[in-house]
Amino acid sequence: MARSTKARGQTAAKANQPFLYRHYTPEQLREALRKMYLIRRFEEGAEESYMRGLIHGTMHLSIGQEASAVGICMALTDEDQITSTHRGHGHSIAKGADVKRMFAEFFGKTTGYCRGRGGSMHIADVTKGNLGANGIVGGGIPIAVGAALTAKRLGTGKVAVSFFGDGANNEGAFHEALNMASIWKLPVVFVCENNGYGMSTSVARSTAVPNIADRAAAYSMPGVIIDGNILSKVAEAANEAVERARLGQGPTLIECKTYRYRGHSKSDRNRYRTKEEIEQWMTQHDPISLYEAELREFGVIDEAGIAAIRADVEREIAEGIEYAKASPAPEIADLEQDVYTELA
Amino acid sequence: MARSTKARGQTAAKANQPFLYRHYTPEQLREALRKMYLIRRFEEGAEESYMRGLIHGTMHLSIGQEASAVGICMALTDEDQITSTHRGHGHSIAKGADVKRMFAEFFGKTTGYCRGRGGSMHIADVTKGNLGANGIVGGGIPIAVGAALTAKRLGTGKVAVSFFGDGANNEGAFHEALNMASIWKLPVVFVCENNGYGMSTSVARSTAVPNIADRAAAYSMPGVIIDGNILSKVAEAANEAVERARLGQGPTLIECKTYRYRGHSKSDRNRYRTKEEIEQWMTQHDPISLYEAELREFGVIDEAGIAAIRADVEREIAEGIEYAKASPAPEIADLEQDVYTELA
Amino acid sequence: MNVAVEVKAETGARELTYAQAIQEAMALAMEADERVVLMGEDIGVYGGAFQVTGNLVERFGPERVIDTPISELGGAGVAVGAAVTGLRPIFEFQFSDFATLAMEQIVNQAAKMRYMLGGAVSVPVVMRFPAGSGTGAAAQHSQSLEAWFGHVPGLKVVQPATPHDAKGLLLAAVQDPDPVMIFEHKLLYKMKGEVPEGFYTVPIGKAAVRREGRDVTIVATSIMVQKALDAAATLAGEGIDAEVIDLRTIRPMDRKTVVESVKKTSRLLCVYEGVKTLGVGAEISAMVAESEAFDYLDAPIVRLGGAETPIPYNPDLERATVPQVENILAAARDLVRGAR
Amino acid sequence: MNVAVEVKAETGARELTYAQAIQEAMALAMEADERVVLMGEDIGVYGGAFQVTGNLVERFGPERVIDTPISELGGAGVAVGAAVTGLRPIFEFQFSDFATLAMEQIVNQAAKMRYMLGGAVSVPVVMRFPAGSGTGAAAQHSQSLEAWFGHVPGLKVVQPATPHDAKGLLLAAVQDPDPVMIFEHKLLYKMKGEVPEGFYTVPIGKAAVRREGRDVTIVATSIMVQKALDAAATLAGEGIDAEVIDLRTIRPMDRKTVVESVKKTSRLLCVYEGVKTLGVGAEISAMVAESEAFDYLDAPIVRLGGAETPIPYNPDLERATVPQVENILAAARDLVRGAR
Ligand SMILES: Cc1ncc(C[n+]2csc(CCOP(=O)(O)OP(=O)(O)O)c2C)c(N)n1
Ligand SMILES: Cc1ncc(C[n+]2csc(CCOP(=O)(O)OP(=O)(O)O)c2C)c(N)n1
Ligand SMILES: [Mg+2]
Ligand SMILES: [Mg+2]
Repeated sequence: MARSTKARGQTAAKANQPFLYRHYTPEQLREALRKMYLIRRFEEGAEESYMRGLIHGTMHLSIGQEASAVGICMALTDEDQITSTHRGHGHSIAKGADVKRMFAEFFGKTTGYCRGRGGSMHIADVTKGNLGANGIVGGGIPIAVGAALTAKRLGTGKVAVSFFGDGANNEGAFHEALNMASIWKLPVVFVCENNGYGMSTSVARSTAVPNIADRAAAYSMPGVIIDGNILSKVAEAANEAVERARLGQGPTLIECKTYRYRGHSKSDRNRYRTKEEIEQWMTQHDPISLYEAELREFGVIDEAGIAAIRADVEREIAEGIEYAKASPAPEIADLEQDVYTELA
Repeated sequence: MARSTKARGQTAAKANQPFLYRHYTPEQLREALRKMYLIRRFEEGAEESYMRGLIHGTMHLSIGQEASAVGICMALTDEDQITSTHRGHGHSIAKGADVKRMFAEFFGKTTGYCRGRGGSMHIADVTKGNLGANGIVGGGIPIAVGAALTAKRLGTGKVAVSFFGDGANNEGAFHEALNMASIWKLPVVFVCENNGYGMSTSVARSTAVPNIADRAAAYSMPGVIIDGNILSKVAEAANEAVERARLGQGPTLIECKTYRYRGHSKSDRNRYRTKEEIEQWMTQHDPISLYEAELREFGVIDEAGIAAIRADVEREIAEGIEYAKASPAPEIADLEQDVYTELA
Repeated sequence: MNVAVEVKAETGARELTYAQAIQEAMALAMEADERVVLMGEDIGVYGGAFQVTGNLVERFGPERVIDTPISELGGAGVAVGAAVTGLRPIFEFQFSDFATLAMEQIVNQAAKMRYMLGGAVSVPVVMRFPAGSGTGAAAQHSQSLEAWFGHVPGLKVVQPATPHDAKGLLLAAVQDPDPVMIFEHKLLYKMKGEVPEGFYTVPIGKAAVRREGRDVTIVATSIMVQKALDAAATLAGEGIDAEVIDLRTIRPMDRKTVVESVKKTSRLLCVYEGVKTLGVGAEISAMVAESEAFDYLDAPIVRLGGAETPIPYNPDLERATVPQVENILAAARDLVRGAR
Repeated sequence: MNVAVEVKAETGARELTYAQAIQEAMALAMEADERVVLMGEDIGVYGGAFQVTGNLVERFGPERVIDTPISELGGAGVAVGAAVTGLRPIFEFQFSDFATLAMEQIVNQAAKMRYMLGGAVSVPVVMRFPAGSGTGAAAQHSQSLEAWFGHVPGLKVVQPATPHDAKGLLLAAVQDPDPVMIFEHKLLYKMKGEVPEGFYTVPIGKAAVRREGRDVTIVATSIMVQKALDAAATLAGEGIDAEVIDLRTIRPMDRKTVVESVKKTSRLLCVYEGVKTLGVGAEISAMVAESEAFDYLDAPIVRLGGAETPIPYNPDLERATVPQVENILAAARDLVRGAR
């Protein structure tokens, strides 16, 4: 959702509020909550459909990480572009995708965003600037830099955002891409969603620095570490970095500290972390609960409002699943379609 | 050449001298000078042979960078291992290779270190711990980390050194290798020979930090920047890093600031730098002249000693070239030999 | 010790899965030789993405079962460097698709180092690649890229099709002084089969005739071997006697076994999962077409390979992308009955 | 605009080198479309390792002739991302060997993105690969890896053999909406030939019959085309009338032209520089062996490819590694005279 200019010239009282509440309208703030719910319920719905055999393959759920996806994308317009990861459902929804077409994709249907060719790991919505999830850890990072090169070269004013995990920061692609973005001062924001683990391997066991953002200095760009479960902090950091990018001042590396509740994928037995650790995050530091509490505190929403949003989201999810179920499967005859662009 | 323990308990007068002169015997110091000469004259000899059509292909000369090769290898034993680069003649000689067999290799003869299969870009002498030059920028960095893993795993006490250029620091392999070396605390020293350019591209245009060693922090290892044309500084930094590695304290990144006098390879037209810049380095900051002056100052050598070394080197080079010329060429029938190990 | 022949274990064979067989081979190799180490992503406490390393980290410790960061190029390079200097690493790629990140170290370094150095070193590294489609993981997690590696002198490339061979080829690979690439089909990991206890090797470079027959030679690789055998059983009921060869090694290819078979049957069908064009079947076909078996051929050489498309997500599309038993049946019938 | 036919320029043709022809094509493309940018290592003031970009940076500025750091994976990925979002990058690898560092972006991203996204994007990136041996640069700077790329659906792969085609295929590639890989042989850069002025394209996917003949079909690629023509001239004096086909495109391969030729000549010889096993010739052979031309074949299909070894440094060894005119002569004579 685009930055609201309206939201700027507000009453003096607002001046004491956190950035988020000064910068966005109440509608936008409520919409952010709705998106966080939508992501969570979408993933729960997908998980359930998977259990019931309606979805095959595997999937990587971002439940617990919703604030990062939504907070970052709040700073973006529909024209701005993102590259996402194997854990990309949240980014997709935050960037404006329709859950109907996402479910349809997961169900392998022609109405899906990828016409059933991509599935969860390649979910994309190019019309909303989502260039796609990626099955290759780190694969999307240079691609986002390429999008930023296009923006700079053609003067489109667009900003590119690359989401990636803590594990991805040890890939050569991370290093090469951040270096190029910096020397060419490209309008790109690197967002590391540090959920503590790359699959089973903790940051401490895989990464020679305590914080991923500590590596920003190696590329002469700002490195910002934030609590990725607090939407207002994410949105503030995102706005700053996006503005910097849009002004031609170059890239920023934002590290959102967060946590995934579910296993890495559908085949994870969680042997590398404790139940207590998971419980602790779920009960003490859930991004939706935290945001909801804040919204209540600042009087942006009340119980009824929350209930309405929840009901709305439930309906949207149910409709999405129905739509997916009812959609047609691809024709085998079309198997080789879209390998190449058909020439007129 | 191995560290001399004799050189330690010297007279008190020595205590005020720089590390090099405290740590090494006069013979060792003179041998270092001889090696620097040998490298330079070897490369001049190779260049001349190339011009005369005796050597084909291309070659990358390190003339002007001799202090870095020699200073680093002074801290190593014959058992310690190095990986080198396309610009690897100096490393090879510094690590103890015989110029006879190096010339023979360049001449494509069976008596060469690689039996005529490798040439300049793959010069190696495994018996002296040189695992080889490398045609792939950055290719040797992970290999050195692997050598260090072997050393640690088998408890051999060996240290591995990886030489690479400033250009190589933007390869993903650099990033991945340094990270692994650090998290596993491996006995490896990374030596960046920063000669200001990767082919035609200056560090400023290719690298987002002013010094390569600034990136050491991204791997939680010491980053040491030294004047790579001053042998005593190189040797001191090398000894410290090697000791650290041998004690199990992990890797170090040493950046030697230096300069190459010749073009990148035989096909360089030097359009990316000025004659003045080259002249300046050659006349004001030549590593051999600087070291020679130091040796004289500390009374380690006199004119006659220098002349004797020079004559000795001349003879060795001339003999090397003769040996190479007289050596037999490989048989075509042996073309596919050594692709695989022959099983007994 | 380099065992060139298939050693039959004294002890009787048990049923193991393909994954268990590989794990057993790794454990035996590690017990026998402390230079053997395992490297890869999440091969420690997680047990590997496909549970192939399982609980080996408990038995051998994290110093020998080494979880790497997500750094395929660097990790492969470390394995190469370790191999050259005295370890015997078995490096697991989490999916064979990620080999695309490490081709530099595999192809420019591991494969060529011995040659470039005139024989001064050997590179005894083993790399394991879980490969193939059928898991719904789509285009970037389902490729069969073994043909690339088969094109590279200096590498040896094997594709075990049974639990027995998975163990025996891995043990042969660990003993081999040169780099050996092992392509394991993900759908085979749960396949059960007889696996002798103890140490034995299956020779690299030798194909296996899985079924003798007179009418048509079917050369298959990896998971296609079982499909070919299933097809052959059906064909037998129709009076078509198919010989099924399990190629087992892609490089060096067992020319003799294939050529002799075609001289007998006069017909050749190549079945493989990789993309048809420039896939393994292209080499099998070309090898026969330039051999003395050419004069015995009674029909064109037919290849059944993967479709000319990335692997799609939708399961029906995915299935249609690679050869199935019905495709083998149809091709074999056409070949023998002369429809083409 | 997608020109499917070979447009003959009005203006007369001049002699240009292969490298000049490529440079002219890039200049034309950049003049015509400001979305076209060049990327690569040392392509700016240095003019490219082989002087192919020459002084283009002076004409078009460093914003459009972009020197990248030594970062092949990242650089290729930036080119892919730029292509998806609106630029038309022409990315130069300094040596094709370094593609080993970028296979991930080329194969997992560029080749598959359109498919994985169900047709929602195109990836109009062009990548140029100076390839081949003969320069004394040894094993890591001399490879011919085009077969790998030919195995990848989603890519188009061309190998121009003349200055004319180098220009025309590059212009076709820049206009193509899909990723096109161009393999340029380093020894061809100085080859001179007629090159029309102005804009024209050579269609991707069409082979060219360079010499008509009745006795044997020689399908050659890249630098082998001229060697095949030289051999054909000698063979003509011996009463052997060879047809020489320049394959030009590896993927999609021009099946029809090759098959028709073999139906006429009944003999096929494939000549290519890449390693013989699983090289381009394997596909040519297999394609013919499964085609209707099979029944016309009077002799085995012979492949002359690179030796099964890395490229050695010594020039005599290096020469012996790849097919030479004398090898083509010997093979063609044997084929036609029935020595085999
Ligand atoms: C190049 C590559 N290597 C390995 C994998 C397998 N893999 C998929 S996700 C993952 C962990 C990624 O960790 P992180 O980047 O922290 O993201 P997270 O899963 O925690 O969101 C791994 C190892 C892959 N998909 N791509
Ligand atoms: C992976 C790879 N990319 C590009 C090249 C071509 N190349 C050879 S040397 C070189 C410059 C290397 O610069 P640097 O690392 O600074 O070493 P220097 O030549 O200055 O010693 C380049 C681009 C290569 N050999 N390998
Ligand atoms: Mg993570
Ligand atoms: Mg340099």
